[in-house]
Amino acid sequence: MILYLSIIPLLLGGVSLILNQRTKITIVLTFTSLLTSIVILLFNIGKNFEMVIGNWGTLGISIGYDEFALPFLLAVIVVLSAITLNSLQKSYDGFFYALITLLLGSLNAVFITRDLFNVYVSFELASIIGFILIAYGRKGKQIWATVKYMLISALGFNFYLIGIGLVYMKSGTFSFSALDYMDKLPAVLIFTGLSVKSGLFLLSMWLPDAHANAITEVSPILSGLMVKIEDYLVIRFLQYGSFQWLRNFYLVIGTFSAVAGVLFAMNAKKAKDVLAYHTFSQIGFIIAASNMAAAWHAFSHAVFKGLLFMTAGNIKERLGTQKIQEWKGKINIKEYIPLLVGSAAIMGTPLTSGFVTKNGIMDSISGPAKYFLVVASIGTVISFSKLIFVGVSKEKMKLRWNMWLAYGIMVAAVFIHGIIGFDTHHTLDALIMIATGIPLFFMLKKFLNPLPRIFERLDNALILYLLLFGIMLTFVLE
Amino acid sequence: MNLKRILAISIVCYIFVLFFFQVDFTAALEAQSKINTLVEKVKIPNTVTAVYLRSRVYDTLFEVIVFSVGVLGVTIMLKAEPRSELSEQTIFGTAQVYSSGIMAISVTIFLYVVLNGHISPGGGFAGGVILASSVVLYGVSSSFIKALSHYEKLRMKILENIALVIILSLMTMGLSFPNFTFGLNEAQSYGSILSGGVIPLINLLIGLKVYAGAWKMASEFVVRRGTL
Amino acid sequence: MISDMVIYTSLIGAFLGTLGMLLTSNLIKKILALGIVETSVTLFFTAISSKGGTRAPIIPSLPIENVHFADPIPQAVIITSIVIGFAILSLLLTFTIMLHNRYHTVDIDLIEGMLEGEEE
Amino acid sequence: MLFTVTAFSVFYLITALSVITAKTNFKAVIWYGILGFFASVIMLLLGAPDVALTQFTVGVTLVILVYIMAIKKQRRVRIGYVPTPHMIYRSNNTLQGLEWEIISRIQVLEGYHVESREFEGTSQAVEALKSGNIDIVCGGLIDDNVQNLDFFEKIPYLETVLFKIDDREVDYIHLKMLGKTMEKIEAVPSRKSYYIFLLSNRADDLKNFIISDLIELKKTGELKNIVERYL
Repeated sequence: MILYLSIIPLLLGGVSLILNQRTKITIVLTFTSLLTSIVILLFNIGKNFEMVIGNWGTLGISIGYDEFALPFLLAVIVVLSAITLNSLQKSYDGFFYALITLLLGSLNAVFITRDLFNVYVSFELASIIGFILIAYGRKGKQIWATVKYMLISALGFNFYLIGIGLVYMKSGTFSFSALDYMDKLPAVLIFTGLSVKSGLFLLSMWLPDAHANAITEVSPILSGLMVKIEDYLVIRFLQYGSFQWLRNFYLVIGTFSAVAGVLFAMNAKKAKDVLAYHTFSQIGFIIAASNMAAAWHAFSHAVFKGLLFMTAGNIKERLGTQKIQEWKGKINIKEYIPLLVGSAAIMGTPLTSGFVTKNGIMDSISGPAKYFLVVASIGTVISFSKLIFVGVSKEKMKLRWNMWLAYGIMVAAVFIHGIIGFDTHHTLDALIMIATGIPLFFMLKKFLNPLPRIFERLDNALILYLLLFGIMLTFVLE
Repeated sequence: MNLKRILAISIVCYIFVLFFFQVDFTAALEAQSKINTLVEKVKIPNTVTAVYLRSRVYDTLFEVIVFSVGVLGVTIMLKAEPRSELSEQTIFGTAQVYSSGIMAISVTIFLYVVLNGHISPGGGFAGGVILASSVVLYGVSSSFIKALSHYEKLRMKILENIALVIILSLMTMGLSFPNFTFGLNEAQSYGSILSGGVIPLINLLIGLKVYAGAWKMASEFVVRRGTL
Repeated sequence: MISDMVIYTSLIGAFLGTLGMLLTSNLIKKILALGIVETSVTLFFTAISSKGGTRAPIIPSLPIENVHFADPIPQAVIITSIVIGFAILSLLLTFTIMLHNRYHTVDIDLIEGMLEGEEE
Repeated sequence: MLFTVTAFSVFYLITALSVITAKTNFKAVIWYGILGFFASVIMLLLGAPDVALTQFTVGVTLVILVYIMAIKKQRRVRIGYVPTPHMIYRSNNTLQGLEWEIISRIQVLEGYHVESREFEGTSQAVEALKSGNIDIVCGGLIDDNVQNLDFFEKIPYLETVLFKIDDREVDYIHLKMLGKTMEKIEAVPSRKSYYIFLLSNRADDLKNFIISDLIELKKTGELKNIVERYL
């Protein structure tokens, strides 16, 4: 039953690939596959099982479902439905919707699979769709961002393949359960191989370029869903024996990424750049904790970052610029509210989803890392003050129904999640953080200038990635 | 610049030196029992095909879709790019004769590799790529316009689409019903072409699909960049 | 023994490919170097499959002989990965053509220099 | 067996080294093809004929693709023109004129190689356009001269006024030419029209380029300068 979560969207996506001249049919197929995914997911909530497709034993592919997959599967459905709604009435062709349907299938497949090679295949399908979507606008910058992404990630995936080859050599199966008896080397190869797409600072420096330059509908997918695959896999693999020793490493690199991402984001001037750098920081939070709370933070991050990217993209399309300076006084109230809700959620304001999940992460971390994460949270408030105090214009603007619905789904998800999980014992901390952050923003405003983007060049990004890989390998030596 | 090179070389050397001392070669692989199970369940000689199209068909489903997305991506991305001129291609008589010969041979090889994919080495993907590359070579060295026209003449686009739909549905059937083989296995003797059940059919369709896709991809490249 | 040697060969091949990707600024040569890494990984998997024996896993007649067959699973799996690699390399070449049409060069330093001057 | 595999492994590594140290793209591609061959031979020896076959065929196809990609062939633009004073004409073996100034910007801005061909009359030029021998026709063509033809694109670039002489309509340039030969003409301005370029349907990229370039020329006022220089 759970298998159809990926098979149905893949089949319908294959049909839409063929009918890519008929946009309406492909839109209907996209919504059909979203609906079937919701229904199948509802039937499976609360279950916990693992099985092999077609009784093949160790020769086949095993799939399964448990509570860790739920936040990610939910995030896929929420973000993709909002994106598809937002893209209606713009000039997208059928190929775009076919790609969205296939993306749904491949993401669902990653989150239900328990087979190392199947992870590679479905992840690769998702990334190929991502490559094409980034370059969809056919501008020079977008194409270069894609090429950078492709070269680095293809190299990383070859390391991953070497890693799972070692696993197979030792155990004779590709199933996840083989990871229990492995030594340290395959674990390092698997982690670094996948982490090119994780969105961690130093490991995936292609990210700001790709996320900031992609078109409106694609940035939420990249930031909300594509980077979450690796987060899911990190959390999943930590359940197996040979990955346990990596937990401290995750804590260090996650905290570093959280702080460094905020530092870059505070100084950025363009709206989408700010959001792209904040992906580094929020993924840092997730990787640092790597537990159930982190999984739910991945869900809430997917929703509010998707909302922010979508709103910023729509404003950019309307005004023709993404410099926050030039947005002053031109933003309509109907665009300002989603922007405000998203910013409130990422800052961790009470009653929003960000508050709930960030507190979950903070509770599960102890030691010096906690202080760095608090600093990162205050930095988040500082950098989002730029977007909050942007000024609203009085002009009237008509928002189309599909955009209403797209914003509505995401805003509702933010608030429902926030109200269900609301808990009073951290409210004061959150309010203090916001209260210190906003005055700090007005004090520091003059000193904030974009930092050099030297790390984001292709060669430098590759060298940084390999450098971190080398450092990790050093830890393998006893 | 120089510093970067030195840094790059030293890091990569460091990583791979560490690799060599870490790789553990003690393997516990026993292929015999796997082969026994595969032959017993699928009843075809080529166990690689048995894994590829039966026990791990879920991976192959993704592979087919990745290939289709790749081909369509290449086509759609290159649509707005400037075209190169094809009409003034210098044709050498010898090259034309030889490449026509290669064409004829490669069609035969295509059919052999694809239809015998479950008995001898081969399969849909290899066969399709063989045919496509020989057609591209023919077009590049002889007459590209002639090679281009066969795509329309044979209605390859429709054929390709039908092939994709049938492949996907057959694979879904195989995933949903583990014993789905059209019941031909039992009637035929071990090792004959029809003993594969649906496997030769899937191989043939994948071959057609891959041929059409690879040819489309290569022809888009040639149209943009010019022939030899 | 044979497979151990090929494992070493494939690792050195991957090493050379990675170096090649870092040391050139020509996009086409970077793509070819990536192709070397991919081919080496393919070799690595075939080497793994031949750990138990080097007889091709094709059984022509039914009572299965007890010889050392190679493992069919890594072979089947790596065919999938070859196809995916092929799709990725051809997409990369497509994007190279598009970049060349826009910037008239395949040198990444020049392209990155031009992009930095470009606004929005 | 061991010796053979060792030998091919060494060859494999040598070719890999040759690919990354090759001086030109061409040599790198050739070495890459040989690398794929050695890899598939090793696979064959290790008992993986399926993988060897797939690797070999994919290698060949990739080599062909890269080979096509690496050969730099420039776009060629062939212009057919009907010699017209002020618009496009040959003097001292170089082309000059208003239309030439606009079209030759392709050469400078896009790096295309421009070839020109002379035609006696408009109908011959249109015929050549139809058969695909040229990409652009120019030479004082007016919107009304060519109609009911669907194998080309018209790009209007300059507004003009048609004059009526007796029972036929003449445009400004031809009126000027007539003015040199005849003593006295009675020309009555009748209606507005456009000077156009005719573009082959197959040249989408040229069309986009010329239209965007014309908009830019109009915006910067350069078009006015060019027109004033020649008319």
